[in-house]
Amino acid sequence: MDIRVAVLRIEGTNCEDETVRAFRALGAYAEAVHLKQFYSDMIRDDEVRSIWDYHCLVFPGGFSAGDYVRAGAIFSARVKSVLRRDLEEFIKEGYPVLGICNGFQILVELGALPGFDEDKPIADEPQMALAINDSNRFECRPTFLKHENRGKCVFTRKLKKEIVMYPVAHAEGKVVFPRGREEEYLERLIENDQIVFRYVDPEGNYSSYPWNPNGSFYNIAGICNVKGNVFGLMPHPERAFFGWQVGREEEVFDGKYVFESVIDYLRKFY
Amino acid sequence: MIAEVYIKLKEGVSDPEGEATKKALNLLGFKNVKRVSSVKVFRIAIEGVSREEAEKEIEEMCKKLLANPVIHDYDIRWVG
Amino acid sequence: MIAEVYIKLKEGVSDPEGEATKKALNLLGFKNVKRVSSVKVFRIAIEGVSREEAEKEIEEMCKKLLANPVIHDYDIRWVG
Amino acid sequence: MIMYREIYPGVYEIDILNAGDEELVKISEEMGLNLSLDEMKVIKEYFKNKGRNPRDIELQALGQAWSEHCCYKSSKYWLKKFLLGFKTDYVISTEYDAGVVEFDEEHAYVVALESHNHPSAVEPYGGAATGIGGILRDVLCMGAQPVALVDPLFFGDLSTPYEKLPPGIKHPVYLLEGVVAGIRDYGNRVGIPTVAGMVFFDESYLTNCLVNVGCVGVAKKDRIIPSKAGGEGDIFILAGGATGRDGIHGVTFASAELTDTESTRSAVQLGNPIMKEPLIHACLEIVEKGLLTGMKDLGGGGLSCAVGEMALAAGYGAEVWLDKVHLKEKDMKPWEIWISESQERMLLTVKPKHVDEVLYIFRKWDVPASVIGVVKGEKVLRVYYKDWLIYEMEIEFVTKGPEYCRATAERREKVEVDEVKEPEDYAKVFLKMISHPNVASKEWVIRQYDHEVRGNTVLKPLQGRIGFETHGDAAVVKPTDSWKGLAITADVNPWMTKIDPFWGTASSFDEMVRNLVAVNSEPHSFADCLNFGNPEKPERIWEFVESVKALGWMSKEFGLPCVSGNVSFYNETPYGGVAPTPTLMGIGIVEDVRRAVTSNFKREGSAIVLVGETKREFGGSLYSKVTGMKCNVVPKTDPKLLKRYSEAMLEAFRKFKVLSCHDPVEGGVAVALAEMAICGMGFEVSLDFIDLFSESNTRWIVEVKEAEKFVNFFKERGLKAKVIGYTGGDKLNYGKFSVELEEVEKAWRSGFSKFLR
Ligand SMILES: Nc1ncnc2c1ncn2[C@@H]1O[C@H](COP(=O)(O)OP(=O)(O)O)[C@@H](O)[C@H]1O
Ligand SMILES: [Mg+2]
Repeated sequence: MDIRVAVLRIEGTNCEDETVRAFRALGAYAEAVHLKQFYSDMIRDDEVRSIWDYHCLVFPGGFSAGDYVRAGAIFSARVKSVLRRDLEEFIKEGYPVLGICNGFQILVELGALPGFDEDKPIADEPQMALAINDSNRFECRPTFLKHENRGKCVFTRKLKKEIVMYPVAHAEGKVVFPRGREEEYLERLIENDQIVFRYVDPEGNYSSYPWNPNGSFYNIAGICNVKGNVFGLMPHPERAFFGWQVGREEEVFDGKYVFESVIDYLRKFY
Repeated sequence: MIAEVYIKLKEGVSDPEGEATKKALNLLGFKNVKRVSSVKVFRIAIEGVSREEAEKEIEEMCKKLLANPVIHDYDIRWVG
Repeated sequence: MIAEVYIKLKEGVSDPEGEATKKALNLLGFKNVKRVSSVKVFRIAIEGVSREEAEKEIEEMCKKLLANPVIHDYDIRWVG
Repeated sequence: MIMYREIYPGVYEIDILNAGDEELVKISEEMGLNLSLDEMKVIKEYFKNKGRNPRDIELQALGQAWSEHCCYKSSKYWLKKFLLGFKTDYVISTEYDAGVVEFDEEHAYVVALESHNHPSAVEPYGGAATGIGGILRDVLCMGAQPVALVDPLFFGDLSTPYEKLPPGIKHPVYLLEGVVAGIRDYGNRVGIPTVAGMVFFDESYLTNCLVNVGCVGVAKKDRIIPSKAGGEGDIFILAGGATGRDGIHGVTFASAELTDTESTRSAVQLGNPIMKEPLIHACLEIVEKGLLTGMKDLGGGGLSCAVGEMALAAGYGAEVWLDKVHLKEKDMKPWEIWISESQERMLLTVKPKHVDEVLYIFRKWDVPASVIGVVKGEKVLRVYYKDWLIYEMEIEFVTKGPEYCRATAERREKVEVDEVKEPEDYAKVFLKMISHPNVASKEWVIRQYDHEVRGNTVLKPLQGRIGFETHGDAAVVKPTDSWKGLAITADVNPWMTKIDPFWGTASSFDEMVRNLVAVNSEPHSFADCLNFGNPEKPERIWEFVESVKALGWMSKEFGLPCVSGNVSFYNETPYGGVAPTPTLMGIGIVEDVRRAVTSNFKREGSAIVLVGETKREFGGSLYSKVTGMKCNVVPKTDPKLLKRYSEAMLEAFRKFKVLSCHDPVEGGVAVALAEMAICGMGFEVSLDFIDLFSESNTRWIVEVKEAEKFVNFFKERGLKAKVIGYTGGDKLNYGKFSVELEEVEKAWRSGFSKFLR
């Protein structure tokens, strides 16, 4: 069966090409789809799409709508207003949804992450925030991530390495939970096996800036929902997919596992 | 009608922008500056509804888009 | 003492943030929103000087760092 | 008395037929035309023959078209004489907004480099952002996908005390932070990686900062779009942002000395990356589907220049309906609409049958677009506003513009001065050099730019061990599916050009070539952005002419074509002019990106080889700068020899296992070695004073395994190379002195960033 992946975009989304490329390199059919293709009546028939045309949705990196107001806020509000029902259904049925960088911000603003409630995969309002980096600057730099998921996340099941290197490039990536409830959130995340990646230094120790590039709580770089099929992370696996992207001689590199895992998951179940 | 919507960080949420601005001001020689916090304001011109309804709509806008309740408080002031 | 410094774009200077926010609000169904402009506010706590001197210092801060008179208007309001 | 008579609402006729000299000058001033008396007289003569007076819109159009910025009136003569015209067989076109060069069978790459100096001096954030916006459009209008941005920047000293700032001048720290933020916020939002650049400090930039921006794009060869109208009957479509009062008189602003930085607002804009980003997608979709015949960006001079140039280039005329243009402000006068420089706009010519499809694509991307005119056979441009014909001039008269060969005056020092001697305390001087802001780590800037978006950046500006990176020489991007790559570098040495514009420019060219070769790429083409002072001053135009001469000479003798360029004059205030700054952007071809070479030392115990010859040349050097020892002996170079060395280096890369390579620039071999070591591997070398600090051209430092064979390889070709030492340890041991790696690293990492937030 052909695995079909939609990489969603609006104005300012700008990592769609390399994200599509990553899926295609592994034999899936992936295409960039403008949000309007899902709902707008000005779109011509041959370009109209439905979310049910796909097995996997990806919110890629970039600056959707300029990241004005807040990173990801406008894209997520637009998704919520036109696609909420479908998307909730999509997640409930177990189809995977991935958010990279700006995509993670969108999933958080959407209320799809941390996604504690399996029956209501999109909360009415955001449960966490990706706030401005402690450095108060946009930073583009390589980061080391420790993979801590015990098997729930469908996007990292094929990942056998303990530490991977994916670069980050963002100004708003600091994980913040509601004040005073951080420990409670953390416990739930750990218990539910929702923590996927944490920033570490080259030796694998949890460390502060620059190894934790934004000041994230508990060094969190990426989490999944309680079901394991919605995954968001600040670092960019699609920028570390091929060896040549990171100065390595190997043909492929750490980023590949994210895409491979989800394709494998889909092949098995659908 | 014009409303100003203030989006502030909640008490206790760190404010790197305010801190960086304070540091820069201190470096420029403004030693009396003890604290800076940054606030985002949207001036919204709204028409064709009563002020009451408008206020309700703006509340909605804050909830749907302008603020994230985990880190923000908001505040609406009518200026025209 | 606490001053709020309002930094707005001058009339006629384009405001991509305001425009993007308006577009998003309209798409979300808030059709009554006719215009949005973005304003930056810094709340500055300043100590050890008289209000008059403080006001002068803040003027200076605006000129040196916070605003650019070519595109911004600024406005100082004491709130505490 | 001058007569202004309203003939249609908002359209005035100006009585120049009865105007004397004084009044002509006054008209030019009152209307902000920035035209000289002689130019005004030519215009008067033209309208006399027509038997009528001009309208405001016509005079405004002439003011735009005849500005230095648009028609290169002071530079054209010299550029033609010395620089242009040399092409290699792989150059596809150089006549439009950006140069187009063959990349492989199927693809071409597109290059553009431009200045955005005056606007950035007045409003650094918006000025720099719109600079990025503009250069992207130059590349886009050729039908190319932008793949990389470059930003060479020049400021006054960061340590300048506030009291020393002339009135109205903004502090270099404020300017630098604003400019970097502007480039960051625009470049990152549109999703084009900023992969290279430079930041240079010199007191001459205190009152005139320079902001140059470059862009490289890639297009399918059979989809390259000319910046000209396709044919009679084609429809003009204006797409993108609405037209407003912003940017009016931008080009005339850029074509005069900057006198007052606060009252020139209309020339300054903020730009809107979130209009640009979908505009790029929409235009490229239209290009891919083959729906247009020509495309041009709206930059300086707005519609007036774009329509005129598109029509003239094709040998046609045009008719434009101004009231069809979508506006930001309702009450704009026709002439304002005509010359507004509002950002984010593109002009397309489209066959009538494709108009609907094109408009649909723009609508899909939420990009406003309107049909605003039609291409005509007769070489006349007519502009209508509602039903009134308000503009009618021969296109050639307007768009060609005047050309001057201005008087020059040499200012080169005739007597050689060389007071340079060995330092008393080597280590102390060396640490000063390594922490000088021109040399120190630019990480603060580089990391704020997304230099990896699009996922194709192979060699990044920071290289080596993660968390401890050093500077690279050129960035390498992989723009297509093949293994072929493009190396990109930006270079100029203003300290050298200041002393001797000829040899300084030649040295800058040499440095550009060295950087391309150092990463294992074959130098392929270059673009230039010539930033100079007021060309009406004989000494300034002399500097310009010397620089252009040197560029032309190096280009032809080396065999590297200049495919695109830009001239920015009037970088001058009453406090002085800028050091002559011919910024160069070099492009190299990397046969296989997996074989690109980085600059950091890789292995303990490898041999370090210095390729090339070091002479006593301290003019404009960092050593003479930090010690205050005078020297005006600027390094010389020989393009033929540079070519031989470059070819030998590239052959050596194929033959030998080269672990790392870097070229000595400011601070000579001493500083270059330190940069290679900074990721965490020291070395031991033995060098004399000249070898350490002189800045002679045509040299590289190479880390290799088979040192002897490598050195012999050069000797066999009559070229120089010698082993100067070995890698290893945690000291930088130069023989004459030795410093701890850690201390050097600290000095290098903080030398620049300590001034910034
Ligand atoms: N403004 C900038 N923007 C992006 N990259 C920059 C900037 N300034 C410097 N760099 C990068 O830092 C590195 C070192 O720059 P520089 O010291 O000028 O190199 P070189 O002297 O070898 O030409 C290069 O990779 C360059 O592209
Ligand atoms: Mg170099």
